[in-house]
Amino acid sequence: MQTMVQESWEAFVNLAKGLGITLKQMLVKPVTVQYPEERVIWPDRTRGRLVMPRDPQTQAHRCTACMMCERICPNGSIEITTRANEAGKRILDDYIFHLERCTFCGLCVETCAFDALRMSHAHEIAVRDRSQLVLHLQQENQVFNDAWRGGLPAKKDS
Amino acid sequence: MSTVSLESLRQAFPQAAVEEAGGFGPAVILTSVQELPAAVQRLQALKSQALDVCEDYTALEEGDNYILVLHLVASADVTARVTLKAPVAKATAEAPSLTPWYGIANWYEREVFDMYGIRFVGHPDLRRILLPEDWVGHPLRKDYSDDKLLKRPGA
Amino acid sequence: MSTEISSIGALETASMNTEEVTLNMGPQHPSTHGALRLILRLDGERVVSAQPDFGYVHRGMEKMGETLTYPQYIFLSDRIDYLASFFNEWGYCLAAEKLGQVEVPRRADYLRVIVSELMRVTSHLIWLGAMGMDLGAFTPLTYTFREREMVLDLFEALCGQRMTFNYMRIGGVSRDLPAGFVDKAKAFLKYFEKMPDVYDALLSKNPIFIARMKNVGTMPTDMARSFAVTGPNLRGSGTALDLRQSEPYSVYPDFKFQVITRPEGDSLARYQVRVEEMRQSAAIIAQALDGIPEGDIMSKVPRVFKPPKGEAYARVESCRGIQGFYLVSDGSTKPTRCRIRVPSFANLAVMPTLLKGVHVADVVAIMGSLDFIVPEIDR
Amino acid sequence: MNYIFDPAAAFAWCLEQLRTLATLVHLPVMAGEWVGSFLVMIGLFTVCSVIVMILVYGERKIAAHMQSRLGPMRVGWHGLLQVIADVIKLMLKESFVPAAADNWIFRAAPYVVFIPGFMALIAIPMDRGVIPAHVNMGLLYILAVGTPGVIGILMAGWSSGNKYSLLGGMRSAAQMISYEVPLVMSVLGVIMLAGSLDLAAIVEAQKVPYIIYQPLAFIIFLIASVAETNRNPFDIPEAESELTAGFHTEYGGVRFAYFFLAEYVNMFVLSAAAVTLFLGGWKGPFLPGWVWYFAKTFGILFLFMWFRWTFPRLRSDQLMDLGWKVLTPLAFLNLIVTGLVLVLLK
Repeated sequence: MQTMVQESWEAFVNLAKGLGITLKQMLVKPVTVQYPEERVIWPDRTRGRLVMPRDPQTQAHRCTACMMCERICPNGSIEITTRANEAGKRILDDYIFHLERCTFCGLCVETCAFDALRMSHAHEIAVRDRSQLVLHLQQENQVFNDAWRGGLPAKKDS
Repeated sequence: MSTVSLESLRQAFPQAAVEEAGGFGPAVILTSVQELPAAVQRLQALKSQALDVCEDYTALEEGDNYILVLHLVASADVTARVTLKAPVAKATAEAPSLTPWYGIANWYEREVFDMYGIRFVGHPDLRRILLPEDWVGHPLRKDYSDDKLLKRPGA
Repeated sequence: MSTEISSIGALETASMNTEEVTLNMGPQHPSTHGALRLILRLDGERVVSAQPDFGYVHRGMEKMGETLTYPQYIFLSDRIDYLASFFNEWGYCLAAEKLGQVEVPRRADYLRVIVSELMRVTSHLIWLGAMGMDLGAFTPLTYTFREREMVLDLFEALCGQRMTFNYMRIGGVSRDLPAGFVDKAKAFLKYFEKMPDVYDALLSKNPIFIARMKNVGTMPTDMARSFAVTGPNLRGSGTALDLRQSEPYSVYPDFKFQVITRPEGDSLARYQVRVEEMRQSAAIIAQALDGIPEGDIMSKVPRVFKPPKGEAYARVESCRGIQGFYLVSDGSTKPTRCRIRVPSFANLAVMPTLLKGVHVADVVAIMGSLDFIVPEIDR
Repeated sequence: MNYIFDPAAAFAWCLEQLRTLATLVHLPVMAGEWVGSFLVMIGLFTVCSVIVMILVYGERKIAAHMQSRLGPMRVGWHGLLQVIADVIKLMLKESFVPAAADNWIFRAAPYVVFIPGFMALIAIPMDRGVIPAHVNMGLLYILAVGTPGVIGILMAGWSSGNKYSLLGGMRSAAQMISYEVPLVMSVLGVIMLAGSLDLAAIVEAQKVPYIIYQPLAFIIFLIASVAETNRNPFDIPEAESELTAGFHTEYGGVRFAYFFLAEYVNMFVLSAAAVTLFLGGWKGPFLPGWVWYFAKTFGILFLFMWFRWTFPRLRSDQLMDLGWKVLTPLAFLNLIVTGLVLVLLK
């Protein structure tokens, strides 16, 4: 009888403790971030969509069409076509990036020996049509700078 | 550290090839598929280190054979481990079921059947487990082909 | 229900026409945690037999392992068990390193331990919240997710992603710690220290919760062994099998921690093991953060990784049990066989046995306490 | 005249105006009364809907803040219009009947669940003299009228043609029948103290709130009413994680809205009953009676919500155990002690 009363009392106390926690939580500011208006700051290394950064002055990209990224990509989301330039050297013709197949693993950036690729912070990349997901990176002539969606993360460790 | 010694295994399996292995346990026991249940029985009877846990049961393909690969562990002594291998001829693709010895063998054998098409004789409920019932073929066989599935885009 | 009532029921069923009902639980059901289908035969509220049906998320991971090169597969291994990505990566890398006899620098090993233990904490947090939700307590879920987000922030700062990290490499890790990581991680640990008390008050000590979990789904040790159950489920049945201690891989011998076991084997025991394990993991992380050695994070690995002919089976203690990778190499850049031994497969295999004769309401309690991830089972 | 402090007078005045209006348009005086009753009903339904809207919004906000979330924030200031948006959405939705359903029972069930709750509401005094319908056996009336709701749930569970619904309906029936007993038993002590079944008289009889004399009965009443309204920790009939949504799995649109309405109206009725029986009804210093009445009722409703967002759910057999093996004997004990004390004091 005594243990029963004691157990019931303990159960009651523990129930009350749980109630106390939820009540206390009501007085604390919620952690919700109201997304489109409020935004979190992405860390430097956040991997968003692939971009080919260009030199702000010369507008030149650094891709030499060595095909390493195409070879390492596990999903085949990179397709590179090449042509010979006037000097007969192989240069980049078209850098086709299939965003719909990309898993943002970042192997292409890691394997690039010429620092020609970066994963930007761009994450709002929904489009209305699948064909818009096939991108030609060498044709994008925006100069990526810090003003553009949180800037371009450094490749090497900060 | 007390693992199953090679000598004791060689004594227990006079006919089977017992080789030292760097991989999983101290030894790989190669036995014929007919003797598989007997081998398992003997391994389970090893004193104090009865290998009674079937940690993994799978198969692989090598030449004309599928090889059943069992990774066995002793429940009393986790360092006691053995890899058990038994080749199954591709032509017959039949093996005795180990369901009486290991509870988990039921599902593992279903998986091997699903992926390699090896039929386990004596299995109570040999159905596909991961793939749909009406799937054609056994995908982990090297000669399995399904253009739609295996073509890597861009590659 | 009491015995008197059920005996009256038995009397009446003699004259009444009763039948068993087949209840199809899933593949879309709130508490099957993914696309798992349970075919339940019910006698009233009692389960007569349960037959899991899965494979809805089968992606052919083992087949893909044969078509991807060793470094390429790591990103995919993240997706085997998406709540324990680091363990999958680690297991795969360990197996590949064994094949190619690659040494891992100590610093890289420390980083691996830190992220993996953090991963264990997040995985257990999700499980804890989901467990509460299965039993009708929705609030703990939001709390545990709040804490998990903090860890994911750490992961994102480290490797740029929140769930599919692609962080480890054969022979090390891809990125060194970012500035401020250690402090942030320590701040999290400090914050996390008092959280288990909150969960205790909401769940562990709540009499309703205890009533729902105690003596439900009791799994004796020999049953667990027969089904090759590993991880917290096995430790809840009284067996102290934890690869981190019984055969330490990587740098685990450096750390002091306890292997938590409970002898009862019921859902409550499995629950308690996991809650305690979170504390132990926090202890390991704290030790590792203090002891990170200087040095490289990658050893010299050829750009084209071609291990010699042979095979390797490597296992890690993931949050759900023993995660094993069995790789067979023929000397080329791709393995000829990539077998993934997933803990959830075995943990689910025991379920039909556990579910015999329990209440429908207990099905979710048992399922929750076994903590399986369906995509991991399906691979 | 201060109608805020004396809504009874306001009520009487309105009725008087209606009578006058009736005579003006050469109708019998009784017609005024009929129109009056009709208007009272419409008014009560409106009050009912408004209360439910407040409750739904309140519950969502309370739940959210207990869970470190914000809850509805988009529609209107801090999501105030969210409920209205939801109601419009529910009304515009197609309300279909599943092919396997028992058509007419399926259609009728939501109303069978809702009407008893609504009917019980009319007998509860909101202020001195403000009772939509003064029934002199009011307590008996609300207990009796509140019960048939379970039939509706059973109908919904049966007719949906869904096994989850059926399980939910069966559980619900078992649960509600079991918890009627302690509920009624706990009220008996109050009746003995007040010596009346008239709710207004019970309130008037409370010099101090009866919770002081009958704390055990109050707790039993509270627990039983949580169970009666099928709310967590006793929400096994609609247990989301096992039975998806129990008896209203197959419902959508307006019919679902009625289930929703019924749940909250029932909650309100039982809270109002608890306030009337144990907390002194409309009585309270300074403020007008109806303010006290609503304040106390919403206080109890907050308790309901607080429980729901804190506790896990019991299993059906444990629920039965609690009802029959704990609450019912305790209620009997309370009854005996109350009786003995009353006899001894006499």
